Amino acid sequence: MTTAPAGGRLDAAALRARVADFVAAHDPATTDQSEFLAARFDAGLAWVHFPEGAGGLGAPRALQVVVDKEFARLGAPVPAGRERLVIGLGMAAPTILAFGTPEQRERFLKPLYTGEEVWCQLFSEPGAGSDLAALGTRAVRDGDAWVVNGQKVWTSGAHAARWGILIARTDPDVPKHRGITYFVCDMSDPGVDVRPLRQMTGEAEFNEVYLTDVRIPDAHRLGEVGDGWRVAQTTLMNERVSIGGHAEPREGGLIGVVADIWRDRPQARTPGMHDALLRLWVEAEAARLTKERLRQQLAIGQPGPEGSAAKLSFAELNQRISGLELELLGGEGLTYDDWTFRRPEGADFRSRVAGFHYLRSKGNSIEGGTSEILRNIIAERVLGLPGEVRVDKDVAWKDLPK
Amino acid sequence: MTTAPAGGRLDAAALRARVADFVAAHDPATTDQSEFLAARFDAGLAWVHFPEGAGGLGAPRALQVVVDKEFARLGAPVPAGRERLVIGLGMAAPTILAFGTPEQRERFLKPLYTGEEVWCQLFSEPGAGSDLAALGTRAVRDGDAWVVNGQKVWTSGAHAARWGILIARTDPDVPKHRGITYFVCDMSDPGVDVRPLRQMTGEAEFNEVYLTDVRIPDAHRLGEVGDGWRVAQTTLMNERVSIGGHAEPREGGLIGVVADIWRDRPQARTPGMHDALLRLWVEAEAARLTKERLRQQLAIGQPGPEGSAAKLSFAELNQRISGLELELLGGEGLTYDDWTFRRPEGADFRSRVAGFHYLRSKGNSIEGGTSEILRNIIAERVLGLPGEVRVDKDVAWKDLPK
Amino acid sequence: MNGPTDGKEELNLLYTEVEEDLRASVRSLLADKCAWDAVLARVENEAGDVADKALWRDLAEMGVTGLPVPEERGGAGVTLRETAVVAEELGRAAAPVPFLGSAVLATAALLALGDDAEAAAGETLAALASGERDAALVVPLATEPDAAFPEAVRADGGALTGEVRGVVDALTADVLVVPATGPDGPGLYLVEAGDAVRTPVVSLDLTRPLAAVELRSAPARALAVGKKAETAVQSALVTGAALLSAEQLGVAEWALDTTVAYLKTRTQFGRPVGSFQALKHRLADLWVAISQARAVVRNAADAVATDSPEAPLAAALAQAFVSGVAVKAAEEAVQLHGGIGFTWEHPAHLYLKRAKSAAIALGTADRHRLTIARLVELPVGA
Amino acid sequence: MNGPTDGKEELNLLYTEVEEDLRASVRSLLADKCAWDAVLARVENEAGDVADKALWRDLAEMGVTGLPVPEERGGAGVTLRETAVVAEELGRAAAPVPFLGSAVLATAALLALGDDAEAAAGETLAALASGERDAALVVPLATEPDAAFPEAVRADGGALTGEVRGVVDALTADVLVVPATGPDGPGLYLVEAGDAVRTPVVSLDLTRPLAAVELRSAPARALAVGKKAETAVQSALVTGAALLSAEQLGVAEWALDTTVAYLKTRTQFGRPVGSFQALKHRLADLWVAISQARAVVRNAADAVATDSPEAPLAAALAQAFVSGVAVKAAEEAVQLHGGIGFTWEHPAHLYLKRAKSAAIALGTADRHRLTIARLVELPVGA
Repeated sequence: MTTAPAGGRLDAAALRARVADFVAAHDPATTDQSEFLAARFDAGLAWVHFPEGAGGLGAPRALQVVVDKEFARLGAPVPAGRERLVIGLGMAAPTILAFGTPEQRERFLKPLYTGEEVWCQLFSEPGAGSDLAALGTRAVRDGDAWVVNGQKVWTSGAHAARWGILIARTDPDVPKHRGITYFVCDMSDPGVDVRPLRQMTGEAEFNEVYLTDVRIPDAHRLGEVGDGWRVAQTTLMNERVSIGGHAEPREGGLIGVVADIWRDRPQARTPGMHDALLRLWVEAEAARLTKERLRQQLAIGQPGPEGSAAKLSFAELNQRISGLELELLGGEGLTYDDWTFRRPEGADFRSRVAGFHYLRSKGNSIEGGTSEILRNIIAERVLGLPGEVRVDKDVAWKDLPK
Repeated sequence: MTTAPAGGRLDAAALRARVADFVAAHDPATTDQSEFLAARFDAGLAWVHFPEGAGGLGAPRALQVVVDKEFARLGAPVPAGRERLVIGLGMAAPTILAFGTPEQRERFLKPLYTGEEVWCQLFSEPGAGSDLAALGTRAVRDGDAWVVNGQKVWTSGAHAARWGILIARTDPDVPKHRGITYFVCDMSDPGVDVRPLRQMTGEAEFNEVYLTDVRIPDAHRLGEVGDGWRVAQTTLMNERVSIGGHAEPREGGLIGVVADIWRDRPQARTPGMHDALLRLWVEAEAARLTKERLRQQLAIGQPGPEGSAAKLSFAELNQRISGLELELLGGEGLTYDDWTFRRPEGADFRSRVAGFHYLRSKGNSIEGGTSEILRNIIAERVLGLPGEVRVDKDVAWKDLPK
Repeated sequence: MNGPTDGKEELNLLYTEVEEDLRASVRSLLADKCAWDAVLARVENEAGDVADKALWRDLAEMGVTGLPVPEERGGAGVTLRETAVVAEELGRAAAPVPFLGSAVLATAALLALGDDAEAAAGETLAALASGERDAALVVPLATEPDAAFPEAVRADGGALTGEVRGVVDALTADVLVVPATGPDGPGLYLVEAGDAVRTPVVSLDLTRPLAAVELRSAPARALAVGKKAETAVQSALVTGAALLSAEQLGVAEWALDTTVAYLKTRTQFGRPVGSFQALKHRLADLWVAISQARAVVRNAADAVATDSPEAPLAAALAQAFVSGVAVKAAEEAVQLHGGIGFTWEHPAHLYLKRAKSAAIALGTADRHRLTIARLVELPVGA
Repeated sequence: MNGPTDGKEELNLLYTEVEEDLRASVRSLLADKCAWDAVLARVENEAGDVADKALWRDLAEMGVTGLPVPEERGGAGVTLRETAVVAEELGRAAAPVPFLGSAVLATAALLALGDDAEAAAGETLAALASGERDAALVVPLATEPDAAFPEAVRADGGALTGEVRGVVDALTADVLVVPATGPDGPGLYLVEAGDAVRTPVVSLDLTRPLAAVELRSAPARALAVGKKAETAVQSALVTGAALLSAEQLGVAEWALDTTVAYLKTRTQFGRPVGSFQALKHRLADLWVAISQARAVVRNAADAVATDSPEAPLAAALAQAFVSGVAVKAAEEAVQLHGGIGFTWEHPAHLYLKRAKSAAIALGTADRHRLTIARLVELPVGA
């Protein structure tokens, strides 16, 4: 049995030893999964870069991938079904870590990590769109609580969520970025009404969430009153850097589906389709290598702005590849599998038809930051080009055109 | 012999009769060309929509094409070499007609039409670019004349021109659009220094024109002092609607050159090149039909905004077609015919190599209004989308950032 | 013909006054009877009863079913140019009516048989022209004009057997025009719809119902055999390609107009979204492409209307060019509407689905480019 | 290898510290000795003496000619990864030096012959590595790696006869590496440059001189025959394709950087031109493409450096992707500089010409896509 060095520098070797010790003490084959995860949290092996007591060990962020790989090697890979936790793990947790009180960390992080409590994100509004800071959901102070009214949209998982990270306007008399406050919203509050939002695919992956006199205790505020925009930046930054720890295989994405159609159906081939397919194959492979290069940069702690670029090209590629897929299928591309209004379970695109790929991919350039906003970000933050002439910076929110 | 109806309605038949009478009286086979054109001007058959005495008959503009066709049918087609008159005929003449005094019409229009006097355009400046109204060439009143100093650029034909249409700043203390005045500049003035401007093709089609204490009599001012921007709009509008009177044949442009290369060189063919060529063939044919449709609209007096669109797509198509041409030629595309610094005579693209087509076409999206400006025009004037936030409308020219 | 000419007949790429009047009537009817929320409600109905028969009757009463049919054969004796204008308007409304299958494809196949065709052809044509009956041409909707004569259905004596998937407007047809191959080679046949088994297919384009048509020794009347049958089918597909491009133009126009209107009112960052230059330039490019599509569509409509030898080229050009423009326009409409454009409750998806399906219907653009290559002698291989 | 790993060797797509140091040295030298106005003056000189031999000597002294050559064979014993970094910088400066012909193509051909090659190969390789001599690989620059073994030159006894057009860096070469076909099949030969007739060709890329090479019974030393000669030529072309993509990356980077810098200072309509959103979005897209090109180029450089079996795919991918990016970047640079970018006096055209020529050199993108199709089993025909 390996023995972890007591104290000392937390390098890759030390962490591997800790994982080995942990796995020895909690046999993944026989330990209940929630229990295993809870223990892993307590051992600081959830997020090694978080502080001790908050699921981590205060180690460098880059070492998390070492820990994950070691767990996988020792027979405790990431359990299935954690996609539903992506908002909690990827967005709520880092924000709670950065802005939460000790009580908030204590209350929220562990059940978030074990999957006992699912989180959702209550940011977008129909009236705000890309101009997120223009949001109109109001939170009014009432004693030691806040009363919230408004409407949120594009909330995935809201119907299954226990908590929601919420931004709301607490002061309409100051410019829009300055009058926002960040809360944790209890989704079981009777004032929370979650309604499915049907997409062009026929399904409802997302929800509209109507908030009517929802009471949020002030203790569930994250960060200062009026500082919600800054808090939300931490959330959003973490959304965009979510790149997996493992290299993606060649033809791993939608391009592989279309390449296989090409290989399987000689009768569908035309010279024009061939060149179109190859152009997309080249671009998909370039995007894959770019993502791999970004992963290598992140692993040595040099996150580049390529995260926005990766999302941008992923969306465009998916749209073009699925467009070609439909045309390659010809008559079959004129059909669809199922328009029934339902809530999807998983998100495995391979189980759906080309028409679904095509339609669903249209959302890729809208959700999580439109392609237009990402281009602005690249132009201004990466290339340093001057911003737009702004007419809304110094105007009180209530006086802006709606 | 046909006899033209004395007076009466100037319809197509009446004009054809006049042309027949004119040709009967001035045999194109034996009459000197300048003499023929001078007589045609005097007969009002130069531009039938101009007033009598100014080369026209006050007929509808749409009938000019009838006159031109009838002259051609009777053996007096448009003489060769009139390309060098394009600025005089297409831009100066309508402006002089719209804003000139009777004396100015009398002095300038006839030699302009006969080709005795060549014109050039002194609008663009290095410091202004697309923001033409920001021009800095100064004209200062001195008695009954103006003293002009500044630098113009992209002046085609300046070295051969007798006159230049010039816009200059006469009042720097008002916003930029309001302090401009329009002049006719005598290119033989000793203060006019014309220097060839070499392009990336190796040639110098254009010139830089340095103006040093050039004296322009006030009698050569077109329009009111300070009204030059409005006068210039007439000039520029006429630049963009220059569409020929005849339908263009299929494969008449650069696409025909590339299609012939394809037909002549089976060894150059790949499936990818084939599809690329066909895509461009389709787009070129669409552009040709669009231009033909525009020609038909103009013929019934409904000029559409498609003029800007035609220029935009012409530029982009030329660039893409010539790019393909080079790639299709492979090794031959790595070579060039001649880098010698010289002034081109004609503008026959068929006499030059693919590399020239490729390089020269880069100018198509810059000269005569950049593609970016044309897109702005379409978005704002055709689609009615709101203009940019303007920061330069109400600022005195002298206070603008340079 | 508009405008001054020197007497020579020229291709007219403009809309005539008659055409503009017809457009106004159709548009007004559709505004009244075919608003997008009604269309959406219709495609959602549980019975799967997508085609709007009442609207189709109204259109027939306006005469749109008989436009290209000569008066002596029971039609309005106008031309396919006018039919193309109707197609533009139906595209603009994403109207769920059996126009393409009945008034275009089946009608064109019957028309192509000529005046001296079997009596059954004439009777059916007159019934289609008057709107009394509807028909469908039994080929997969994805068939391109250059395709070989279909062999999925076998003719044996007076009966047809076979299955054809993806037939447009077959569900609402009273009669089926069926290409089939028999001992005498290619033939074109009429089958009463009730004698066929028609199974609805879940189609990507919600507003254009498709069906699988199964024939089991279905009694059939022969209309033509041999070359004449081949020509009729090809002519129908060429006409279909030309007219479909007009519909695609209507889809593109709806997408651009709706997006421009939305961006003028939608505010972000304190400004109308339509004032952001990147979007303005994209919309300008789209407008340019649509202007070009209009010329290409008019060219194709004129070519099929005059039965020009250039019709196959003009139709292939139209499909090769306009398919992409319509898809691009619909895709931009979704993207530039932002989140709302991705929802079921906004009409953008109806047009996106129609645009993308139309890009496959009657052959994808790459196949039309191959047709062009053949016609203008730009061979693919060495 | 950078960063934490779990021990398994992984493809490294980043730049190592050694590579960044090398880049800094080369960039500094080029900034000093190869400013664009000097390059422009050089290409204009009447003698047609384009190659900058002094600069090339300086680079050789820095060791760039010997990077991929093992120490025991007279080189620096680094790898083609480092050579690729040099290529990026030379592209960024549009440097007129015989890098591609001598340090890449000819060197790679000789290296591919292996340690047990003829002595003449070893001697020449050492001379190239030290910068003492320059060489050229006598094939048309447009040849793609998948091309059949060249047959333009015939070997007969110890003499070569034939003509090859468009040979890069032949004018400045001391020795020529010549693929030729003889009675024994394909072979690779060495010819002293003085024994060949070399005629300059007017090249589209002003900074990359080409020549026609004519051999009239020129005395030659055989280096390899048969499969080994074929492999050496193909290996040289694959290496060339990979390294050329690095140069193209440098061209693209120059174009983007220069354009962004210009648009920050150029004012129109009272605002910096770089604040107009349509231009910002185009530049953002270009930046994304260049980021991707960087990953693709690193992948190709790594593959040829490690002589990976994936090298032909990686090189074809690099040419198929990066050619277009470099051309697009140079074209955008011209367009977004406006009129000044179209003049001879602005360096943009030097890069445009280099980018477009590089897109043809060693095979156009469509040919590289066909190579990819072959390698990943996506066949073109039915």
